[in-house]
Amino acid sequence: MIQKELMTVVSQSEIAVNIFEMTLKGALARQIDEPGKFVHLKVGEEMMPLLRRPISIAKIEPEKQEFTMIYRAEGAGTSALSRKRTGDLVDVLGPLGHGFPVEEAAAGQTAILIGGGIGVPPLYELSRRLNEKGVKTIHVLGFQNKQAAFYTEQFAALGDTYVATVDGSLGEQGFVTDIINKHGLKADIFYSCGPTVMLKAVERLHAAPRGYISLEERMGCGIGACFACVCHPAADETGTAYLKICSDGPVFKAGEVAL
Amino acid sequence: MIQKELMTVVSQSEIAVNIFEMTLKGALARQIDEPGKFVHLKVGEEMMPLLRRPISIAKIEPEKQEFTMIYRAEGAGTSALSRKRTGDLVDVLGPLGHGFPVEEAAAGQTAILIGGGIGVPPLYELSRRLNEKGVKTIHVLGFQNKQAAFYTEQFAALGDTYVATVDGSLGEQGFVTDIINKHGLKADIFYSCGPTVMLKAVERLHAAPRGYISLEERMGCGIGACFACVCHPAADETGTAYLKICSDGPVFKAGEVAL
Amino acid sequence: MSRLALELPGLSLKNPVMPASGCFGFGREFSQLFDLSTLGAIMIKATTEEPRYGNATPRVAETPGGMLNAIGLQNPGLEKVIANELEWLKQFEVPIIANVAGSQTEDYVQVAKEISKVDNVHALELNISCPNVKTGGIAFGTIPETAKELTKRVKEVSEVPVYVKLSPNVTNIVEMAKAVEDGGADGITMINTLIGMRIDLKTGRPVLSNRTGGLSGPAVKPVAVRMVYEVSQQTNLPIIGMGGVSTVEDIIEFSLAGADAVAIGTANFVNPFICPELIAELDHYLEQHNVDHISELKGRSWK
Amino acid sequence: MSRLALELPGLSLKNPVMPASGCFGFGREFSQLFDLSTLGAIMIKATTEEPRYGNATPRVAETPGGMLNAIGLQNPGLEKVIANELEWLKQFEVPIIANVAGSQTEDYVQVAKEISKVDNVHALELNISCPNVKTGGIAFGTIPETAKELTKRVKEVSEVPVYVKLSPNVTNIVEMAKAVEDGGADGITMINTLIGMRIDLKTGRPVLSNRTGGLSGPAVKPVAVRMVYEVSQQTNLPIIGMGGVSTVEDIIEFSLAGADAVAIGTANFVNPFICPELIAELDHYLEQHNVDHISELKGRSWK
Ligand SMILES: Cc1cc2nc3c(=O)[nH]c(=O)nc-3n(C[C@H](O)[C@H](O)[C@H](O)COP(=O)(O)OP(=O)(O)OC[C@H]3O[C@@H](n4cnc5c(N)ncnc54)[C@H](O)[C@@H]3O)c2cc1C
Ligand SMILES: Cc1cc2nc3c(=O)[nH]c(=O)nc-3n(C[C@H](O)[C@H](O)[C@H](O)COP(=O)(O)OP(=O)(O)OC[C@H]3O[C@@H](n4cnc5c(N)ncnc54)[C@H](O)[C@@H]3O)c2cc1C
Ligand SMILES: Cc1cc2nc3c(=O)[nH]c(=O)nc-3n(C[C@H](O)[C@H](O)[C@H](O)COP(=O)(O)O)c2cc1C
Ligand SMILES: Cc1cc2nc3c(=O)[nH]c(=O)nc-3n(C[C@H](O)[C@H](O)[C@H](O)COP(=O)(O)O)c2cc1C
Ligand code: FES
Ligand code: FES
Repeated sequence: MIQKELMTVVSQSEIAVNIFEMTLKGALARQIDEPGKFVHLKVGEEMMPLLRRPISIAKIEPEKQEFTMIYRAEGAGTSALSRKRTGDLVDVLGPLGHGFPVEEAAAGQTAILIGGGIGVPPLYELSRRLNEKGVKTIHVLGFQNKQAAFYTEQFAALGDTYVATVDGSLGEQGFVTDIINKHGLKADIFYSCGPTVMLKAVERLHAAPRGYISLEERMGCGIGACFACVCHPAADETGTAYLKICSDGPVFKAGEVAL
Repeated sequence: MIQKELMTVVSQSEIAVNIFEMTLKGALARQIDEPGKFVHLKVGEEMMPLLRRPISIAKIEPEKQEFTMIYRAEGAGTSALSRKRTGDLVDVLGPLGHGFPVEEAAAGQTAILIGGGIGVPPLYELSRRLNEKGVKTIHVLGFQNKQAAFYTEQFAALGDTYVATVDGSLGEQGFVTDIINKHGLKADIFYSCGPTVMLKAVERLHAAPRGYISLEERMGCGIGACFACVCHPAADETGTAYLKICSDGPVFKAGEVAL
Repeated sequence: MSRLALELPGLSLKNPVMPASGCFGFGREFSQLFDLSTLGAIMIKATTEEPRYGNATPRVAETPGGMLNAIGLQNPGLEKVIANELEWLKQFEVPIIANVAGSQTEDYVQVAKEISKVDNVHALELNISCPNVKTGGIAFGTIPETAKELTKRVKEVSEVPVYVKLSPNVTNIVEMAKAVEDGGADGITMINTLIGMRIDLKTGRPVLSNRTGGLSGPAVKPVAVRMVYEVSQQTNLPIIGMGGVSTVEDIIEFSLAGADAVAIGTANFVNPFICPELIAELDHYLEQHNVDHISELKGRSWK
Repeated sequence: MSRLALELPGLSLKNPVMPASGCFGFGREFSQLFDLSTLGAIMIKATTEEPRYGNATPRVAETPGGMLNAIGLQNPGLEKVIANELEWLKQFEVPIIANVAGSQTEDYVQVAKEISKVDNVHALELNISCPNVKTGGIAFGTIPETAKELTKRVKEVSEVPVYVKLSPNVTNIVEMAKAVEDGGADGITMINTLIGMRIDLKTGRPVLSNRTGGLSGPAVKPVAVRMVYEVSQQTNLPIIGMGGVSTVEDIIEFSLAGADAVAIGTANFVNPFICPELIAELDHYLEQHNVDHISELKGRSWK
């Protein structure tokens, strides 16, 4: 059930340069049933910034009524969010969208999780769930550089973890796809989140016979009503078919969407 | 010298229903040389509220680099101001305008200070200055009711103090002018601040041969550049003469302005 | 007796609050959040004869106190809107105002004719003011004579009252209002969005792929209020006002300006529960202020 | 070489930042805060032939992300502006752009003729777009043919280049720009304020005594950027852009849209030190972004 709740900041810390980890508490956390879903945040009561900001859920702890997000402080909204302190309130709408289907990987199979930059966070809860189920996970995480990297140890605790940085300052130099090629990584299923160029390259790679990708787009409502966030399905004879990233996605089957 | 400074909230408390007393600290406080001047406050860094808010200075403590304001939390700006806590910063522009001339009252003379509602605050510093100088002060303070009244004891410590409330719940029932008439109060000079209807009545009263009044108007710049806050001088043959309340005032000689 | 219920041509409104077209889809998403029957009415997303994909993304951008959108009238087309969306909406006790769009007169006439036959469509809203489509659209909304002609043609075929939605991107809004009144309009809805733009400093290009977009939200409210104020004094048509409504005070302001009812657009994105919340608050506000009926406030600013 | 200095008709600007007319008086108040010679230019308050008191107060009201004003062209009249204000301004090394207003053509011509003779007046800004005066004013700014004629007449008598200030309250801003270009304008300044209104809920009446007022500030920036973007592509005139500028990013945005320089209005009220602050920041921004000269950015959004 989609809820709107003023949730309480339990903790907030800068875990990499301009990258923040924030944990929120409230009944809404119990509603999040799947990794890869997102919340839509109103930062501040003011009219500036006016619109909500979509942020993925990185970790869910329903028993504590908490969930954690990881985000980059960039523009007005995320910068304001980064100034929140423990005890402050945040207006949260969620959980929204369709997440990564854990049920598509069977116990004993191998899943490769490929994340780029600020696309890495939702893969963390996904990996936890897969491991819980007995799916072996391989993680390939790409960052700009060492300063922008985060959660590499947390992922390493869950499975083999490869890190790629554009400048080689952490892990191996190159893109996530370079790493996958170099090491010849293969799996039964892939899950990926990151910039569209990366997702495109990942789809072409065939590191697994099938997979799921999570997309981003500028949003209005976040619930499927305003048509701000549409994309074209790959198969569309008429040219008028569409998928809404906020409500049909943000996670789609690889190949389903024209990237 | 007009300055713009991020001043620190030293204290803030609700001293009557919706009436707040706030003390700010910073170098700017040293620049305030006269009671009756005001500051122009930007509440919050956001664009809402966009404009500054003019608030009078109620008490100056230059040696501590502090000054105090008393204001009513009404609309968006003053309500936001009332939510500030000790240690928070407030963007202050000031000191602005021309204040009450203390030099117009000589030691040994009697001054009557007549304030209405949220016009009372600037009279407090004025009274302190007059008393320092050896001027005897009589205070006539009008409020809506007991709940809205403030600073009556502080004034009483400086001189005879009469309180009028519209509903009679504190002091005597009636308007300030009723009190002055009833008690036949007389002085060498009067100083007044409050709603325009009150100032009009005060001017007609002749409780003193001469006096000064402080006016209010919606402001843009607060420094005399935008012509938002003009009023007509009493003597004006052409109809095009004007006075700016923010920079020529807010304090004018009684009779100078067409009320 | 209710303080909020009112009758407008074709519409028995439980209350004067309804979501604005394009900001509520066809109601499906919001139906998961609250009972749509609580709404005064629903203005559904613009419907065109053929399905439309609309513009490329990005389609929205944020601005100070407002937002820009360039959706481009995306919709599944007349046939599907009737078969799927309007049919589905029949489960709710709420009148539908169908927002009708097109590129040329014939398109409008065709959509109006068919959609006005549907049971729960109690009024049409002629969208002659969408700034985000290349052909037609806005032209209808900026030339009085053209707007009048179109209104006339649609009135000829419509089985329900016709409201015309005015564009604020004109020199003289009163002239436009009078033209559609002459054309036989039963009511006016106003305002649609102002044309605006934002440029991305990183790329140096417009943020929206359509380059320009429609500005909405609190930022435009003063323009909307002014236009309602002017038009309500110069025509006899009922007005559904909109543009930046996000609080109960905004509803009162539109009402004082001369609106009979209000529609809520952008605020649905900020708070998807805004419509039912404001309906409840409005009732409370009127009670507190001893107003027996919302219509008492209409046009008080100039009466 | 300076990244900021540029030449426009009549104007040698140290930098492309100047206070907008009506938001800086004649500079006296701001001269107590900073050295006026740091400014690119100063657009002084509108000057009319006779002294004008303007509208009754309240003259300003706040709106979401913006403000309304209805000053009504208050000024001490041509004679005093020349004798007192312009004379006083001569102590600063800064070109003055004189904002010229009137009710009929002859008024404009008379003011333009006299004020353009003053040494430090390097350009005129024809204010054909003030929404706050009953007679004339806005009409000149909304009818292309009228605007063109007025521009022509003023050009005949002016001893300095003439910039025409466009009103955003029109259906077609490009048509207006082209008309004044045809009339011989040397440049365009844009935008003046949008017409708006606020109603006081307590009294039920408009907040401004003039009822309507001009909307300015960040709220209108998307409209201003869009209009600069359109006009800069369709005319050859230099453009001084304005409307909501309050950060260095806003200056870049106007520049990318097609403005040569920018003027700052409302932001002076929020922060009276904004002009010198933005000039310093702009220099820094261009350096950081390896831009050799601000003019490189002009119109990049459409080039
Ligand atoms: C489904 C989804 C999940 C996301 N998850 C995360 C996450 O876990 N961590 C994280 O750091 N970021 C995430 N993002 C991106 C994040 O939403 C943007 O970085 C953020 O909205 C930027 O806001 P701002 O105030 O910093 O920037 P501003 O530039 O002030 O934003 C202005 C407007 O543009 C929109 N916008 C700007 N950039 C983006 C973007 N990349 N995607 C969508 N809208 C954008 C904003 O929402 C806002 O409406 C996600 C985006 C989507 C769509
Ligand atoms: C010289 C001067 C001194 C003042 N001193 C005090 C004081 O010491 N204590 C105090 O409580 N109040 C004082 N006021 C009044 C105070 O400025 C207003 O109450 C305040 O601006 C209202 O802001 P708001 O955000 O609460 O209301 P809003 O309604 O949100 O204000 C909207 C706009 O209207 C303006 N406005 C609204 N009411 C007034 C008003 N009465 N006068 C001027 N502008 C107004 C605001 O400044 C703002 O621009 C003074 C006003 C002036 C001109
Ligand atoms: C995302 C979005 C889509 C819109 N789509 C339509 C539409 O299809 N038809 C229409 O007439 N108006 C459309 N509008 C305009 C709104 O109905 C409304 O007139 C406008 O947004 C002003 O109201 P607001 O400030 O409350 O949003 C749209 C507005 C937005 C923000
Ligand atoms: C208080 C005020 C007074 C103004 N007076 C004038 C004027 O006399 N002449 C003029 O051409 N424009 C005048 N303007 C318009 C501004 O010059 C400017 O075009 C407009 O405010 C948009 O810029 P901004 O958003 O930066 O304020 C005035 C604006 C304000 C806010
Ligand atoms: S953001 Fe509104 S439909 Fe996706
Ligand atoms: S507020 Fe600008 S002149 Fe007084």
